[in-house]
Amino acid sequence: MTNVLVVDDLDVTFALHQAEVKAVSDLSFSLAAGETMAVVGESGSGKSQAFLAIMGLLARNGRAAGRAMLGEVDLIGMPGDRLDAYRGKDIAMIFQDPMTSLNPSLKVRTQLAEVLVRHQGFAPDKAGRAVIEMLERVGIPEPVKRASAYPHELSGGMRQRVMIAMALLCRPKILIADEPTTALDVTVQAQMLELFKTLTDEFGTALVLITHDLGVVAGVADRMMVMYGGRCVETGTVDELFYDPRHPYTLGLLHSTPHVAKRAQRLDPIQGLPPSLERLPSGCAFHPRCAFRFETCFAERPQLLPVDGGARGRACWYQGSLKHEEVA
Amino acid sequence: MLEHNDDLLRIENLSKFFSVSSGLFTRPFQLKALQDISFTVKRGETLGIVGESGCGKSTLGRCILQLLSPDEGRVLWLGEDIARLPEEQMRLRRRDLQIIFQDPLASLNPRMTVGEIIADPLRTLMPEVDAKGRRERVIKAMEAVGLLPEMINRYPHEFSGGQAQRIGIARALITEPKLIVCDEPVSALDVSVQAQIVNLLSDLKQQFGLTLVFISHNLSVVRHVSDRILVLYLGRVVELASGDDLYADPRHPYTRALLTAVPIPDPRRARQRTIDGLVGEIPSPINPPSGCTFRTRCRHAVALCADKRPPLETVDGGRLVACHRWRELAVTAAQ
Amino acid sequence: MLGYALRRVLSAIPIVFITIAVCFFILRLAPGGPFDGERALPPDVLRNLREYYNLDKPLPLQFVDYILGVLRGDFGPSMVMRDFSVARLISIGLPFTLMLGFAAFAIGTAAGLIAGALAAFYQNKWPDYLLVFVVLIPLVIPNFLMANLAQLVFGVYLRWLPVGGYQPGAILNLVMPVLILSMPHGARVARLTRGSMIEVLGTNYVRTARSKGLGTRLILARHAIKPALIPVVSYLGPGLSYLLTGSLVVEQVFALPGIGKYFITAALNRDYGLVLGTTILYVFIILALNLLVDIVYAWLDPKVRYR
Amino acid sequence: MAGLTGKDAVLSAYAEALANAPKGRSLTQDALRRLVNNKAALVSIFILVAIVLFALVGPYLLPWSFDKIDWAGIRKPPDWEKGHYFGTDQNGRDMLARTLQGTQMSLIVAAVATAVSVVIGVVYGAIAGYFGGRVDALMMRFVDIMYALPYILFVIILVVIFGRSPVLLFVGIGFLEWLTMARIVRGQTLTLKQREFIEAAKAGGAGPFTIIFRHILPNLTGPVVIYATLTIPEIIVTESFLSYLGLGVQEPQTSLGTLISFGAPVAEALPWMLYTPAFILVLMLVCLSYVGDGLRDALDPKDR
Repeated sequence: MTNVLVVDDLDVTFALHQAEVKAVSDLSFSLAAGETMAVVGESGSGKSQAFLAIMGLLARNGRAAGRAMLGEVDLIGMPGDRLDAYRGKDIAMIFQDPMTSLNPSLKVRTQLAEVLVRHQGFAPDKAGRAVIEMLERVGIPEPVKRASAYPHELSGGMRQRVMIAMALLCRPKILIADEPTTALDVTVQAQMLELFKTLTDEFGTALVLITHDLGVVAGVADRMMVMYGGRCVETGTVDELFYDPRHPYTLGLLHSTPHVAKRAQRLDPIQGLPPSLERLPSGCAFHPRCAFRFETCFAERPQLLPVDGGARGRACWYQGSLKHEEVA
Repeated sequence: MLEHNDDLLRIENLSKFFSVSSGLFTRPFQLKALQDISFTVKRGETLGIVGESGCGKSTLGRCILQLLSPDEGRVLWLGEDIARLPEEQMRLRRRDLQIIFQDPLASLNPRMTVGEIIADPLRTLMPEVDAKGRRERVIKAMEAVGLLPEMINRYPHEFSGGQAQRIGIARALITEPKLIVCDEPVSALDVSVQAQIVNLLSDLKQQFGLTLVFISHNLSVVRHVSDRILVLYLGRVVELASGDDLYADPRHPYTRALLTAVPIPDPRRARQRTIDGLVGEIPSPINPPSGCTFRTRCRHAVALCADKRPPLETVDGGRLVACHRWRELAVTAAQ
Repeated sequence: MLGYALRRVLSAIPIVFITIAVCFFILRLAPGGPFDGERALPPDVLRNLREYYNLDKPLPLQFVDYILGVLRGDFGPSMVMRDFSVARLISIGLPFTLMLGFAAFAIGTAAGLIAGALAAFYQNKWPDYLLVFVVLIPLVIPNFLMANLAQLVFGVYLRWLPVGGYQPGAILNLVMPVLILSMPHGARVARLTRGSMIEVLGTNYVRTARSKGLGTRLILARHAIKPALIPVVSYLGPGLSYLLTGSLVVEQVFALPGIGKYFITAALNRDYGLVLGTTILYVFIILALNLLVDIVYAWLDPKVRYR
Repeated sequence: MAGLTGKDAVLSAYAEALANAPKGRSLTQDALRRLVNNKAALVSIFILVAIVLFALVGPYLLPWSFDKIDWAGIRKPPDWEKGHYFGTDQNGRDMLARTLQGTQMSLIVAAVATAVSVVIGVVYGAIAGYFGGRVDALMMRFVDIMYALPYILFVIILVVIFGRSPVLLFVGIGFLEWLTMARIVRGQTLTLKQREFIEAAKAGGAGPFTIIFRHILPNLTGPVVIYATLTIPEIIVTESFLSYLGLGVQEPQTSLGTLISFGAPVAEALPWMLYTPAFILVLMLVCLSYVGDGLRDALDPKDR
């Protein structure tokens, strides 16, 4: 299968008033055509910033280094006006908060049609028809009426559908969805995840699903990448990571997530708090919270290395087994 | 009225309306946030309340504590109706009834130190405790929730969300209450911290013999902590059952839909199951559908559902369900 | 939209009425009057004067008479400039003041918008720093002082422009007054535009627009300008009041024949009739323009219309 | 928590020790630290303090008082030997002494009017915000109307009414300046009212007054302080403007505006008569503007 996106040694730094903060370090991964990859992490893990950097959407004080190859072109460091040829066309993004991500003063139709006019050179009336079609496709009832509405006249779920429609108009190779269902109710979330599945299958779009919710990942993704303190700590297929986690953090996340079908007596959470990027611990950033740490973890940072010679990888010094009983 | 000894709190036919006014000269219209809610909370149990946003679950929590006064119905606390109590008398009961909020930082006054925040309910509710006694109690409470007593003179903005939530819990514990309403206590927290707080709450419940009303939109968390679960839809009770019964055998189509929509952190199962997709979204509570309010999203709705509101029926084992067709549907589900 | 505009117009009518009433009664009840000269007037002269100026009737009746007069366009006689009616004095001064005000408003608003947008676009680069500094000057130097300094520099030392006065057609005489008047207004508009533009450029929906690859020009023109204008437009109403203050000063300093000059003279001489007439007129103009601003606002922000 | 048990003694000793526990930094302290780090604001504060001190103490140190006429030194440029450091005016009065007196007047006026407007604004805004509903709608509609009216005309009408009593005049100006404060306080009260810590206080049995004084007002200090620093220059300008027009402070009392209005027509021949008061006025306003900006950044660190 061909890779549509290959990221190499991506670093993202932010200049704060006193210091420089590294939000993402040495991130490398590749995304195959049509696959769904989940990026999982808690707040401050750098999961959103990495993909904002790839899209060239970092805040003013942010800077990205490394490479992100979209086919033959490197997106990192490309000036905004050249990026615009790819953004929205080959690579699109959906954000967490559909309320604020749509322009309140423009009608839905305007905000969608402009994508087609810009990238496909559609005439306005043709773009308008395509917009209605796409709105219908994402399950919006009365699309003609909704197209003439302003965002504040739509419900949260409806707005997120509009966002999806907008992102898929040009049938991009890659769709990045940053916590797309966090602001929504479970029932709407389920509808939305179904929609992602069917549409990305149909259009052959590769989906990057950024989330903190392992439940969302399990139903939708093929592969996943777990991030902690700005680095990827473990990566592999969803089944590998869920049923046989090799990094203590992944294991901790799984044990922290309550399961609706089982009533365990007690959750087994990770101790302590997620680190602040301004004061990352030495060595392995996870060591202060890790039940398996030993001296090396304090001093040296583990590299992301292949596990079992396969496609999965992890960054951890501990070589023993992570069987549940052994957790302190 | 029959009083069970183990009924700590009993809600009877409670309704709450908000008048929504759009301007100075326009006539306000009524939003029915809660209608005809009845249930009991037994001593020592955890009652979970779930529902989608706008179903009135937070309003219900506030009505229990008289932070909002209900428009109709009774709130019986140990057999006494506190819904119409003057505020001075209510104050005497407040030491037994406390609350934990969703947004941990917003629930702490940024101008007060941790010590002052935790001691605040003591000042008004237990004026007999002197300054020294207050301090001791504050320290005990801080230790109970896992905060270092050295943090007593710090201010809230120096804490992370998880720690701030611990401060909020310590404040709720300080008057040694009997019942604590937890209003979405973990939804603003990171997954790993969320689990710590859930565990902390269950430890404290055991340690201090607390009764909890646990409000959340996250069914997995509610399932994890609750003995019984109340499902709300558009301001009405649609189902009430023990946690195990509800999850094993949901009777109301809405509960069933909610349950199938919950994400499962287990890839094989997640891929296998079919989602009983609800059509559309929750209707506006300003103009709710006639009859059964759920009928607009229900796959099993028939003409009767539009005409007549289903009564809340008691079914086997003290479960409650409000659906015209629950019997037929239970049969179909069994097949 | 039309209904909204109509409602706004109707709600403005009682405001005008209340304002007239408040001003009228405050001034009538105020101690002292135009006839408290250095020497006391003989009682019968005073009585005749009071009768002529309609001051002998009970207050409510005076008020009704006054309102009826105003509705006919009659603001009563001036009490100090005996041979002129208030309406006549106003009709002499008003056109000039309006011209001055509108010119300054147009120039200031346009310059402020452009400067503010540029500063926002080059945020934390040299055009931004320069503009932020330049904009500070008219904001901290009160404009009567600015007017005097400008007079001194450009009129007296450099002799580029006339120091003051105005005859019809003497455009050069207007250059300094209009610019001085427009400067603080323009500075405030620039500040607001910069602030709101920066805010809008940082919003999620502008990020969405960027993620669609729309290109800077389209993002600015279609996505950023309209919402960024909202706070600026809502300032334009109060801004008109500031312009009015400015125009009083400018007319005074540059000896221009506007309504402001009459107003100050009237206030100094306790010419109640003229003060009242001018105030009502100003209130009317400002409310009318505010109304216009509100309607523009509703056009910019679709949410407002549904309130 | 079950009742206190045998651990009492240990605990109370511990409590004593903790009375000296490390103090956290409050929001105010954080803000002050940020303000001190802002060099422009810090320098401005020093200059302002110097001006205020000099305006209050200076007149006692000068050889000439502000209304004393030096018959030998009329319309004279600065003369260090005679003690006219900034020259004299047409009547032979010392310009420095007059400028200091004028500064004093401007400062007093600004303080009085700002205090009046803050008090009215906070009370009005807090009432509207706390009670909400129709009371709020009605009260704020009134503010909206007042906003739209030509403020300066009302000031001038006040001048006409109160005649030449500066104190009353500036109480009057204060009465007109409170609108913005009321709006800000009302908005803040509305938001604070919905914050969960207010509900927590209610659940803790706090009554409305406890809530207002213990929980709402302390959280308003930021906006009130910012507002006050922004109002002071505004009132200084209004006062100097009125005095400039001849409607404000009257002879032999003086203010910066009066001095400028006397100095402006003769600025070509006697430049010191304009530049001395103008310089002090602009310096004060520039400093106040930097302090205001500095305070805003310090108290609202959101956009840094």
